[in-house]
Amino acid sequence: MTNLNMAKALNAALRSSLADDPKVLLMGEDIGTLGGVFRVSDGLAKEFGAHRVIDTPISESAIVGTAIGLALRGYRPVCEIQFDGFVYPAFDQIVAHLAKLRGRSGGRLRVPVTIRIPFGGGIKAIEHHSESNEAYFAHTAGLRVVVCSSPGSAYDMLRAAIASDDPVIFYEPKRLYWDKEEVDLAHAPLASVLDAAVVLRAGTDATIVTYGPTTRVALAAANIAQQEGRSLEVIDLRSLSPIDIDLVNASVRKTGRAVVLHEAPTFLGLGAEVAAQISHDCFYSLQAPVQRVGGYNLPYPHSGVEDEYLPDVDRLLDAVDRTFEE
Amino acid sequence: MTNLNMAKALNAALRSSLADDPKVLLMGEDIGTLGGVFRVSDGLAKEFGAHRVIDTPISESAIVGTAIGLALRGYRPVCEIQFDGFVYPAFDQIVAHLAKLRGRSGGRLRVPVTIRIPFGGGIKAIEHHSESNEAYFAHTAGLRVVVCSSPGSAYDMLRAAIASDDPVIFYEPKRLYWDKEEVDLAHAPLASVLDAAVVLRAGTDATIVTYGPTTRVALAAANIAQQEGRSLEVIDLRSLSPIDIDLVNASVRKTGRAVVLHEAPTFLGLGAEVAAQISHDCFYSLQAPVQRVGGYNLPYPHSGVEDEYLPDVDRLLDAVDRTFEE
Amino acid sequence: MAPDVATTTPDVDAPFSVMGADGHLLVPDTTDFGEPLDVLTRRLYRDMALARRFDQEAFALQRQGELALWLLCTGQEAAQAGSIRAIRDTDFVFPSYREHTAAIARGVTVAEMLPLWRGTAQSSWSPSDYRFNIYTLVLGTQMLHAVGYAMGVRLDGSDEIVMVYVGDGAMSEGDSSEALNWAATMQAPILFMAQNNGWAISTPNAKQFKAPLHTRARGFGLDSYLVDGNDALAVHLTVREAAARVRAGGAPAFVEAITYRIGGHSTSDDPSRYRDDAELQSWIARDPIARLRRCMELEGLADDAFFDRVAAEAETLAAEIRSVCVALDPVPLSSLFRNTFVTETLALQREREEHEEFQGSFE
Amino acid sequence: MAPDVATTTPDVDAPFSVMGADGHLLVPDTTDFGEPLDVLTRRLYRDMALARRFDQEAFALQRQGELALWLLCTGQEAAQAGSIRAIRDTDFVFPSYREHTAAIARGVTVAEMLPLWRGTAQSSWSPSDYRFNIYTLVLGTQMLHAVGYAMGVRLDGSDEIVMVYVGDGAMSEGDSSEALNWAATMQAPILFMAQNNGWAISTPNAKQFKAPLHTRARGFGLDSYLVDGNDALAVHLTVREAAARVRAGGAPAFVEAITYRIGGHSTSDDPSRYRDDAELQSWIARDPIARLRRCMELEGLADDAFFDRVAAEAETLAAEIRSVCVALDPVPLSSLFRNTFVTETLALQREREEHEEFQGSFE
Ligand SMILES: Cc1ncc(C[n+]2csc(CCOP(=O)(O)OP(=O)(O)O)c2C)c(N)n1
Ligand SMILES: Cc1ncc(C[n+]2csc(CCOP(=O)(O)OP(=O)(O)O)c2C)c(N)n1
Ligand SMILES: [Mg+2]
Ligand SMILES: [Mg+2]
Repeated sequence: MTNLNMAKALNAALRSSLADDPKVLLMGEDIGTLGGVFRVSDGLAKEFGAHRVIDTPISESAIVGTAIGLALRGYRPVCEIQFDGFVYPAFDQIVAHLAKLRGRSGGRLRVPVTIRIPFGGGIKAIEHHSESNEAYFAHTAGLRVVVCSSPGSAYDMLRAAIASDDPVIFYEPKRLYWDKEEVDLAHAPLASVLDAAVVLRAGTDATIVTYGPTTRVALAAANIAQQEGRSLEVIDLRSLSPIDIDLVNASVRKTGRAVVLHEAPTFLGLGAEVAAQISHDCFYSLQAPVQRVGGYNLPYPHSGVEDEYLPDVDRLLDAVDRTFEE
Repeated sequence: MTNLNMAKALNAALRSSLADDPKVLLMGEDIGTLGGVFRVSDGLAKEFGAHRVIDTPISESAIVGTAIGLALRGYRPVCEIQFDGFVYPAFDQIVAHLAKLRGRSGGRLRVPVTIRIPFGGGIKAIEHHSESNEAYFAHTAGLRVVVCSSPGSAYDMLRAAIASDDPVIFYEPKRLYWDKEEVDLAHAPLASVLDAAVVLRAGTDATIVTYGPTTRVALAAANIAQQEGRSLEVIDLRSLSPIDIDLVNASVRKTGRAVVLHEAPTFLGLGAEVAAQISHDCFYSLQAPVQRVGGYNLPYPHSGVEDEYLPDVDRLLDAVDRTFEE
Repeated sequence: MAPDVATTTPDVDAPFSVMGADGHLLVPDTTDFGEPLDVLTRRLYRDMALARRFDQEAFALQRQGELALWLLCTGQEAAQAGSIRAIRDTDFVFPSYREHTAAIARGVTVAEMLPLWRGTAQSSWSPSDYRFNIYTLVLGTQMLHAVGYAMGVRLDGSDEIVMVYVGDGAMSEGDSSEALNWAATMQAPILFMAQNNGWAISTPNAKQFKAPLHTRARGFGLDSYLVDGNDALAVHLTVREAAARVRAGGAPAFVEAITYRIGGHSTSDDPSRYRDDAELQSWIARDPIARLRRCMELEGLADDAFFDRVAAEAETLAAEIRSVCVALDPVPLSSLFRNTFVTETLALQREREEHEEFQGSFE
Repeated sequence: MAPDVATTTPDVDAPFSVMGADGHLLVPDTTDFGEPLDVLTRRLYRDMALARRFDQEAFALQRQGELALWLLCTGQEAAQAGSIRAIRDTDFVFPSYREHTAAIARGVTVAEMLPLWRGTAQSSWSPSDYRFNIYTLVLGTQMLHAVGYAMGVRLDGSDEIVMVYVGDGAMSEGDSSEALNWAATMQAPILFMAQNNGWAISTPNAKQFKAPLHTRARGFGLDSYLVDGNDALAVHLTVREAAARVRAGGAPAFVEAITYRIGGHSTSDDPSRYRDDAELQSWIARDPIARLRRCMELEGLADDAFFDRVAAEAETLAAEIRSVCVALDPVPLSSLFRNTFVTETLALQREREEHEEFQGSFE
């Protein structure tokens, strides 16, 4: 076990993947010499060479488009999009090509491309640098979309994503980059970590379903609720497409109450799907309407008000309260 | 009143808008000399000149990007994206700029751009020509997203969209282009038609919430259900962002049952939001879980199986039945 | 003193030709075509004649409702045959969507070519079988896939090159420019084969760009060539030369072939709405197949028996096209559930089972 | 005979300069700068000196935690002052995000410039007040907005032109190429002002493109200019000439100014990870402000009193920056609800009211 922050755990996952499989390549803006703006690929260009850790021109569409071509040639590219708000120029290559190529080819082609996206707010960044756009990709058939939430999950999930033969959109919550934890770097890549949600904290009175940056918010809220005598179960979805609804349903059938929490705007955010599925599947177990807590339905604001914009412990607990009202 | 098919009604709306406001411009691929691949802009280049009905190079990002610039200069551009599947190259300009510019500018700038997108399946088209990607834009704060469903609604809504000072994504169901109806071309643009859902058929036993191409499916199903003694209320949402949830809720509180229907894949499709809102707001009125019927969670298939892929009367009625089971 | 100004001068290059309009050779007898001229011209002629017949039959099938759509390559056969035959069979090719001549030359079968257009599948051949990727309908995007593939070729230290087809209209997409820039910057062993057929649906070159395409490519640092696209031999010589330079480690190449889309954009298109009949007629007079045939006859490269044999082969192909086409059934929806991911997800499996059960309830 | 091949030759143009390294004029006395040289150089010097001081103060404020981020334009003042002062005040300008010198020259106030970087708003000036758009952080995208605006100018029959700033790295985005192509094809009255400062964060020109940027622009059909970007007078003459041609109905212009990003990418950047100190030092030696001052002194265009006055003015500005900055409060979230649409939607109104109520519950 090694004590690492999340950025370093991701770095370790990239290093292991590069070492294990000569077909793995990293591509992105400033990922080589600089090691990436968050230093996630720090040292890797030196270790594996500029031909495997490629500093690219500033063209997100080309990063993904050429990664597709490299994948067709037998490579396993891992692309970095520098910030969440800069993935949109690559949108066509992702949704019209990366997501569809396997189906379009009748299963003859595989495109094992991983796209890493540092995402979310809470780091006082300038505009376009704090977005939560996971719902776009989760709505896109043919993509796997996952979000890590700790150094350990980051290591295991990134290893699995790179080893996956399907395209994976891999979200890294920026505000968790500096969180530390003991990580077992001996783990081999395990496909199942890309599918399974995890109960981060067991509870009996209400279920909080969340992922990525807001797992911390949920855990903090659960602590406070505990002191007030309320036992919250916290589920980390990890995979946003597909979602591990069985685990979620089992929890909600037990607790009878659910709140879905994320940073993204609620309107057609992941919470809409989760709430719709829970409301459907647990219709006869729910004691109260499923609540959704998320960013407001606004473009991400200037950082001076982001603490008000982002769902926090207070807003989450308020929503939990609402499931007990009436 | 004039009897027109939907393509001609849209043509009339464009003509009226061009005639009324010299700042209105049309831009798109093949919209001028050819009149558009669906002939929606037929004759308008001749009538208003190539400087107002602009045949553009094939660059969707530039179509939207320059439209933004034209809007900043005081114009009111109406862009055509030739087919649903070709809007993705413009995604960045739409979600990062068009949607956000007003907010980013502190309300100082307005960008009255309308983006027309012929969309959806059912016309035996080749790949990338049958997509329902409305959820991407509906999830994007700062955009209005609307869908017409008949010649009359097409005329009124397109007029209102062009007159709106906000950006509007305007979806035109391709398979309805040739549907005819009496249209009142004397209607002045009315902003409220961009907000309000409409009850297409009143009923008492269950509510079908739908829009665009599947309104016909819903009405056909309601006819059949009627014969079986079941009265379905059919709501045409028309606006997908924002949604007129009050009208929907009023209906569901009355009927106690709801099915949301659209062509797009269900996972994070519009139905997720509508179902989540209904499940929340009508928690104590619902007799059964809200059902969702949509395209399967696959990339749109080859046309030989599209009839199986698209939700039809059978699948809808099956879902209605499920709301009566238990 | 005025500042240094570099005004763009209109490009005055004339496209490179090998045959005159009447088919006579404009180049010396000693020109190296890489193989005997009779062998080469016969191969090219056959490719082109078969493709033309394919087009005619597919067009007819569309009109009879057996195909949903067909995009003709009629008029562009020389640009395609001349190029695909000038690279090695082991060189990987990324077509756009109109490269039927090239596909046939690579051996893609009738049964593999028709499903996309009949709506029975989205693609049917395995790219690795022919080193020829499936068609791409989203304009310009295949340029980036091709550059990526070529980056892989270079990483592998292979002496393959990659060829990618693109149309004049598609060159306006941002992806196309990014591809040119990346190819040059990454030193990718790639040859861009642009078929400038004058039109992008109804949009003529003049509304698509101001400076010629080959000029643009040069501006990105590519080696750039302008060739008469209705002259199969000129295309062949140019691509051979360009491919050799790329293979030898030169800059990526961009070949602009000037040709014409005689057939209109697609079976859904009505080109009379936007183009002159006179223009069409002038290009019909420059038909690349007739031109090559005149050359072969003039130079004694083939006799009537050869042309008769090819004609007969084309008729056989036409019959095959028809019989194969009407027998094509759609790939079932259930296989899409299975093919969307390498391993079907639990969610899709459940959806598929529901779907199959629901479909089954009607049987 | 070999086919016609046009191999790209490396561009050997030297950037146009007006001043030598030591500041002496390289052009004849008779050169027409459009106004007396003392007037022009004093204006440019003042713009540049104020901008430099702005940068220093903002940098300090960031280090003290009063700004979240600052992107310095240090080193690029000549490219910006020389260009913004060479067009008319009525010409609309689209900046990228590092055009502080240009912004100051246009009159944007301190209170309007700082909020974006302090995080108290996303933009604060009204573009119409200064004919200077708000900053755009998504690379290359403003190029298309500018082309669209210029299309509007042309439709209006106005004799304005549009100028848009772009960096060397941003030129790799597909949008940038689409903008060049559209500008040429639409005959838009626009001048692209590219500041090639050698780096895009850690990425040097060599990893960004193969052929020089001005060559690329020429390939799209633009008139293209290469200028010494650390020579305010050379930039000024070049842009003046280019703007006049555009205004007269010429092709759109592309000016590539070779300069250097002395300050690093941003206050978050650590340029020592990727660039040589020797390179930095060589550019510090070519500081555009010192160079212009030497010229002014050599040519007797200003005396010490002038330089002292500007220095004093810069100090006043610095004090203002500090006091304005610390007093800036965030625009409240509630105004975002109101400003997302021209008329707040019912859904947003409800959400805002809930938000306000919830916030109120803590007060
Ligand atoms: C991104 C995108 N936008 C629009 C279209 C619609 N479309 C299909 S073909 C075509 C014209 C293409 O012209 P060109 O590249 O010259 O190829 P050609 O058809 O002449 O072979 C257009 C606009 C598309 N397929 N993809
Ligand atoms: C679409 C997009 N991708 C990536 C970024 C992140 N980014 C910000 S500045 C920058 C470098 C830009 O370099 P250049 O255009 O040369 O401008 P400079 O910073 O040198 O002035 C990058 C990669 C961005 N802002 N937008
Ligand atoms: Mg063409
Ligand atoms: Mg730069």
